[in-house]
Amino acid sequence: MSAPELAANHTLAAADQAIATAGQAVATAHPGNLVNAVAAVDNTFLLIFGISAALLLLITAAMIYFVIRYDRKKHPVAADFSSNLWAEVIWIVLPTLLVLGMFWSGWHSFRALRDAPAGALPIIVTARMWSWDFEYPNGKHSGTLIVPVGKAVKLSLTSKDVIHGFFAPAFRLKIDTVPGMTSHGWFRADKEGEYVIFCSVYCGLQHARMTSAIKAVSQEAFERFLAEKPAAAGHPGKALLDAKGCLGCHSLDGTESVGPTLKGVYGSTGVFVVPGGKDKHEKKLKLDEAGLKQVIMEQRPWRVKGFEPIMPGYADQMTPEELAQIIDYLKNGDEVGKTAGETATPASTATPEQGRDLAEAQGCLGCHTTDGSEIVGPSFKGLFGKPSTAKDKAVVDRAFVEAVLKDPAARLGRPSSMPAFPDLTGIQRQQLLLFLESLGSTHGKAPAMSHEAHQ
Amino acid sequence: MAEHAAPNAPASAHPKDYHAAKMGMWLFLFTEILLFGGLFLLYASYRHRFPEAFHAGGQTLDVFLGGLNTVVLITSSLSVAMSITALRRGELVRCLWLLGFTIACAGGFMVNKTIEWLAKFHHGLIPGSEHMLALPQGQGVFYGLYYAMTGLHGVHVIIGGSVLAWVMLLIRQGKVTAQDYVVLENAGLYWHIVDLVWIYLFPLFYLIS
Amino acid sequence: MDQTDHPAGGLTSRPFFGPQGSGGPGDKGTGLASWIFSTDHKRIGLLYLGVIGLMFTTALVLGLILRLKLMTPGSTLLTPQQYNAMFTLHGVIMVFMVVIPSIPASFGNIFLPLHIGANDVSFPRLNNFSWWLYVTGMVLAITSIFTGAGAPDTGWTFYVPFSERTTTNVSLAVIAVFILGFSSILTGLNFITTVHRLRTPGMTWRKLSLFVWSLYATGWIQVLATPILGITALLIFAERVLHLGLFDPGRGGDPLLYQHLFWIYSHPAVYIMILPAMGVISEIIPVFARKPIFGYNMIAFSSLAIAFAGSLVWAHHMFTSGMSDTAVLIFSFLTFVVAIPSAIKVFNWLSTLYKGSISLDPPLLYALGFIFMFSIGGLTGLVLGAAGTDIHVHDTYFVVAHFHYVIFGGTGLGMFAAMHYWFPKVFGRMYDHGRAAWAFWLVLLGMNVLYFPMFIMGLQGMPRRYYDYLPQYGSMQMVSTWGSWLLAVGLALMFWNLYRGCRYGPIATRNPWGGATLEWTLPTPLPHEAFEGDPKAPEPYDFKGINPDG
Amino acid sequence: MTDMTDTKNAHEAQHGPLSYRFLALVWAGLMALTALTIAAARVDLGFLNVAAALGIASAKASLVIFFFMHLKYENRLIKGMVLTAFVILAIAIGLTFVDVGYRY
Ligand code: HEA
Ligand code: HEA
Ligand code: HEC
Ligand code: CUA
Ligand SMILES: [Cu+2]
Repeated sequence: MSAPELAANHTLAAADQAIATAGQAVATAHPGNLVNAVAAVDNTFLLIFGISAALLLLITAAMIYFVIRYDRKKHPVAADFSSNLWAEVIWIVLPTLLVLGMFWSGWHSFRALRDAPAGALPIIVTARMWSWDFEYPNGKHSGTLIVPVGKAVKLSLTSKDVIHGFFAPAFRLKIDTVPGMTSHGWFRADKEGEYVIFCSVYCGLQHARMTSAIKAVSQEAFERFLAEKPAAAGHPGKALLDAKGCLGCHSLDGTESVGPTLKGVYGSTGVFVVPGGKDKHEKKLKLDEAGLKQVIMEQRPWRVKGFEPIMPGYADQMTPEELAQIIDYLKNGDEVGKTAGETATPASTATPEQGRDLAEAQGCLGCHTTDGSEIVGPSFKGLFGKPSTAKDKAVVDRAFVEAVLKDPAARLGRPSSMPAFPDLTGIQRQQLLLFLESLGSTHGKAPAMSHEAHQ
Repeated sequence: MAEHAAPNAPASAHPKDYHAAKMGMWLFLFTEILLFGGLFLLYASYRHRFPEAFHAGGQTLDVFLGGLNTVVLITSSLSVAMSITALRRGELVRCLWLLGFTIACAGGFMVNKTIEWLAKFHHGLIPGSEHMLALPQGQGVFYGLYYAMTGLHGVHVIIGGSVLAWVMLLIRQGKVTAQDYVVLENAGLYWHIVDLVWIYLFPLFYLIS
Repeated sequence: MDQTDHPAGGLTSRPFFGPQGSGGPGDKGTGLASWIFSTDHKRIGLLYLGVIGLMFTTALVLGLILRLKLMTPGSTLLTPQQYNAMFTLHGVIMVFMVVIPSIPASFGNIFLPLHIGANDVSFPRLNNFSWWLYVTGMVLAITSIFTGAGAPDTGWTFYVPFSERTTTNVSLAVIAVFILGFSSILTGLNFITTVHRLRTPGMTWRKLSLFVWSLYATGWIQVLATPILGITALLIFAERVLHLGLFDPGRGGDPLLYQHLFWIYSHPAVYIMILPAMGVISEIIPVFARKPIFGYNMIAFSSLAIAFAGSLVWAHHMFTSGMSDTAVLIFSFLTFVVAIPSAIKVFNWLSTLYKGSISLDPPLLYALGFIFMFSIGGLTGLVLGAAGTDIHVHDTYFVVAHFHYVIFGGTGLGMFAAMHYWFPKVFGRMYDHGRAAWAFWLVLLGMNVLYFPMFIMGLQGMPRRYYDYLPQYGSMQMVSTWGSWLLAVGLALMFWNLYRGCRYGPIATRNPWGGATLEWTLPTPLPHEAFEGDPKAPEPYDFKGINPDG
Repeated sequence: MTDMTDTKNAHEAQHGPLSYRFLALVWAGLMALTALTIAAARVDLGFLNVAAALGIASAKASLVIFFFMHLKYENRLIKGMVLTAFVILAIAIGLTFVDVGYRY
């Protein structure tokens, strides 16, 4: 966003606050803005649900009672009255008072969700089909939102293409990301842990898969994370493909999804369609350095044959260095990795710490915890040695994990919401396994029942 | 609310109920007003957002052509109104002439409009074109609205003209007469709405800048 | 059919679905043409009932398939694209082709003129034309599934910029929506004029049945709000085809303005859906309690109040959209204001039951089901109207649950209630009461098992329009799917029972329920020309001296 | 409300056709207002320019509605309906500005 735009936004936000005096009053009633937005929202829920339940009970009970009590057989002649001033006044006034209370409570909690405390950590959120990008004050980017625990975080959200919605249920926070506009929201994670992020606004094919996680970590861990150079593991170009959202549409394993696969794309010849009514024709382009640069960076009207024109131009979001790294990756692949899987890589080159970062970057920790608690999948803690949730109840070992990573549904013998990670390099798999092993192993304990529950 | 009741139409046929026909037409006109209303809503919002761009855009429109079209439409409104008087007085020939004149005005309006649009196209202001894309923020929206609103209005001019032509035919066939003129009246109402919309479009696009 | 061979006896004229003339030259017979070009409001009502029923069944099956897919997480049964297209079609068909026309176009067409003592609507030919528009829109919408680059996949809300970008056949679908809107406008226009012009002498405004009042209020929403839908649909079309760029953020366009336009129509539209159903309930309850409706004035007035205030709350669908906080304040407040007239109606219905003489026949069962389901749906609407809580549950299954409760539990049950109430008058036969009650309980149970878990999932954060979900929602999704099967059984039983009744049921009498409105003074089934001369305006809720036949 | 004045007297006794002369006068008024609005646009009145243009347009619209469209001679019911339609449109635009006006 340009500077003047930013300034305009600020003045408007200020004007808005001034106008919404009602809300201001509430906010100032809590000096230092220690409002706990989640609690405020939950209180409103309780209030409305409480009143509603009482009313529903009353209405239903009355209905049933009347039908039984005044059954035609017992009560052949109906009373003859058709109005009663007092009764009618009561059920105009009473609901009015009730709804006004609900309105006020709702507005109060809304303000709590809106008014970010001063000094909140600013983070820029960019949504795009179908992944999230989080930018920290020092310019670092990531695909999961890492925040320090106990500190308020202020989000400025926008979108590259269509409208998406940033939804973090744990914080009762939901705000649409609209292209060409910046919206705002804030939250504070009071406990360390992982919290899911959904995309709430329908945005096309992979809307349901546009999930990520908020990870609340200690202040120190957060600073360490900020200081870290990106892509500690693997080829930097590959990390970039993830960070820039390419992998939201392109695979690396030869399968076609929204866009063509990037496997072997370097050096191939792309067939493109140049639109333009009657002048529509095809053109071929060799996808070498120059070709790829054009295809990736330009907002081009000509499109790969057979695909939809949805790929954005990246000129304004990618530096030449980043592009060079991506092209290098597409050209050479992860040489180390390619061989590593088969010929035993010296385990010494992989460390559990790297594995942890990887698990985070790949989103594993969005579904699996390290503390024994369960969010989506079984916890990683003490995973090794446990009977698995697979159909055959195999005990978790290295081979099992590798198989699951390759194709969860196949190995588990049932549909799974876990995505496959077929393109992890050998060294990355080593790192992950080391990390998992570092979390200890369980022997002979009861199997985790989570998945059976809803089979 | 009225405490006395509606006169009921005789049960058998469906006799013409003058008031019902009129009321129905007015209700229909409301829908036209609100159809354009949606665009006026957009206009107001965008104008509020991009005052400069709307200013700049407005200056590229030709007040003379717009003004001319205003005169044409107002005059055609007059001739329709007169044609009703003529019909009710039984002056059939005059009525037909007046209607013919109105339709000619509709044609003139469209010719004028076409000239204006073609000139815009000539300047590269074609919806969806590179040139439009390159315009400063807000101006693209201005021209988008210009095309949408004058375009929709143009469609209404064509419909209105056709309806009047059809009514002329009915008058010739004696199906619309000095006693039974509600069809002409309703067609006239429709034509006036077309004029009414233009009365607002003209200052909003050509004058306020 | 000769009048004498109808055993109901005492028939003075032929049933409207029989041949029209006397076999002479002007006889229109009973052929297809005599139906689809008919200007008889009763025939048009049945025509509507037919096509709406067809669309309803289609969309129900789509809903059933959605549930089947959602039974398990992961990409099963449907590809993501198929799922997206399917909920879009389910929504578009249900909203624009089923619930919006439902009661007004079918039973409204048949009984509004009769309730006011008229023999037809003001513009019978326009009435027939509006049916044709409906059919055109329907055909176009269905064509859009099979032509172009695939079925539309935008959701029934057609939000920009997605709807501008997607390559699926959205352009044709929005044109269909435009035409369907036109059809709805013409129905509303016709009803307003009819109520003003064709009331029988003595039929004052305060003697109008509440059904007529509700249709009158609905008519106004149809006339004043639907054009905005029209322009919205045209704009999407123009954006896609002509690239005007009115909503394109790249050129300064504002996608939120699209949402404003869309909801300026589509919120009032939910009252187009519910008001006629409320009218039906206001008819049924007094008849089966044999007691004058309680608070006539308040109910009639609250219909107008809902119609008016309902036009002022549209942006409560946009609390998270990024619109200004001031707008959130005002629209949240106004939303709560609209809840009050609905509350008034519910309490008045209850008071009508109080000290009545109640006979729990199928129509009343469905009506009470309506009150129960609508209360749940409406009360959860309050959760959505409160700004803070809406932020959490917006675009989650909570909303999906809310609107299925109000639409299906409300309008749907209202429609079923109307079907069971007027069935004998329209078809001249009676369905099996026991089976109707069984079907009712199955439907009620099915609906609740189907939709209640959605509230819980929504509170837990399950977003809507997801073809896949996290396993933690698995058990609720599973229960919900079971519910859909229960419901399917219930509905199938209900439809089958009505079908049986229509073919083989016992011949119905003139006034089987003891209703006091004018249609019950007419022969059963209804004759072509209802009234000879102007009937005397009755007191619609005065049951003295009126007893159920038999 | 007098929506139900008897059909007969409603449309017969109401009024005869408007005279050509009168219509021409209305037309002259419209032309004059058109000239006025063009002239007003040439002077820079700042914010008043918008107000003037819309004010004059509304005056013209009233002339068309009341005389050309005979609204003046319709019963109160129709007048009320027309008012309702315009009020609803005004409310829709006005309420949209609760958002638009405070957002940008
Ligand atoms: C028949 C259709 C219908 C009806 C009648 C209603 C009725 C109401 N609706 Fe609903 N609504 C929809 C159909 C309907 N809705 C649909 C389809 C959507 C989703 C659109 C989409 O996004 O796809 C939606 C979404 C929706 C939202 C947006 C949610 C979101 O996306 O975040 C909101 C927010 O305010 C809302 C509120 C309400 C309210 C307050 C009422 C009120 O009118 C309810 C009033 C009723 C009662 C209050 C209950 C009865 C009264 C009593 C039991 C007495 C006691 C009452 C009191 C004390 C108040 N609805
Ligand atoms: C009238 C309105 C209406 C009705 C009745 C229904 C009925 C149903 N709906 Fe519908 N639904 C909507 C309107 C409606 N829906 C709308 C507007 C949306 C939003 C779309 C969007 O997001 O854009 C939606 C979205 C929606 C979703 C959310 C999709 C998502 O967000 O991912 C789901 C998911 O479960 C769903 C399911 C169902 C089910 C299971 C039924 C069940 O009630 C259906 C049960 C099916 C049967 C019971 C079949 C019965 C069979 C027969 C009756 C055959 C017998 C016939 C004869 C003998 C003639 N609907
Ligand atoms: C929103 C989805 C999306 C994202 C995000 C995306 N792409 Fe694409 N990409 C596509 C689609 C669809 C195509 C095919 C149509 C086209 O040419 O635009 C494509 C085509 C390509 C091609 C041409 C492939 C060929 O076989 O000819 C390359 C190379 C490519 N993308 C690389 C990238 C890179 C690198 C990134 C990230 C920096 C990226 N894409 C991000 C959707 C996407
Ligand atoms: Cu992104 Cu839904
Ligand atoms: Cu709403």
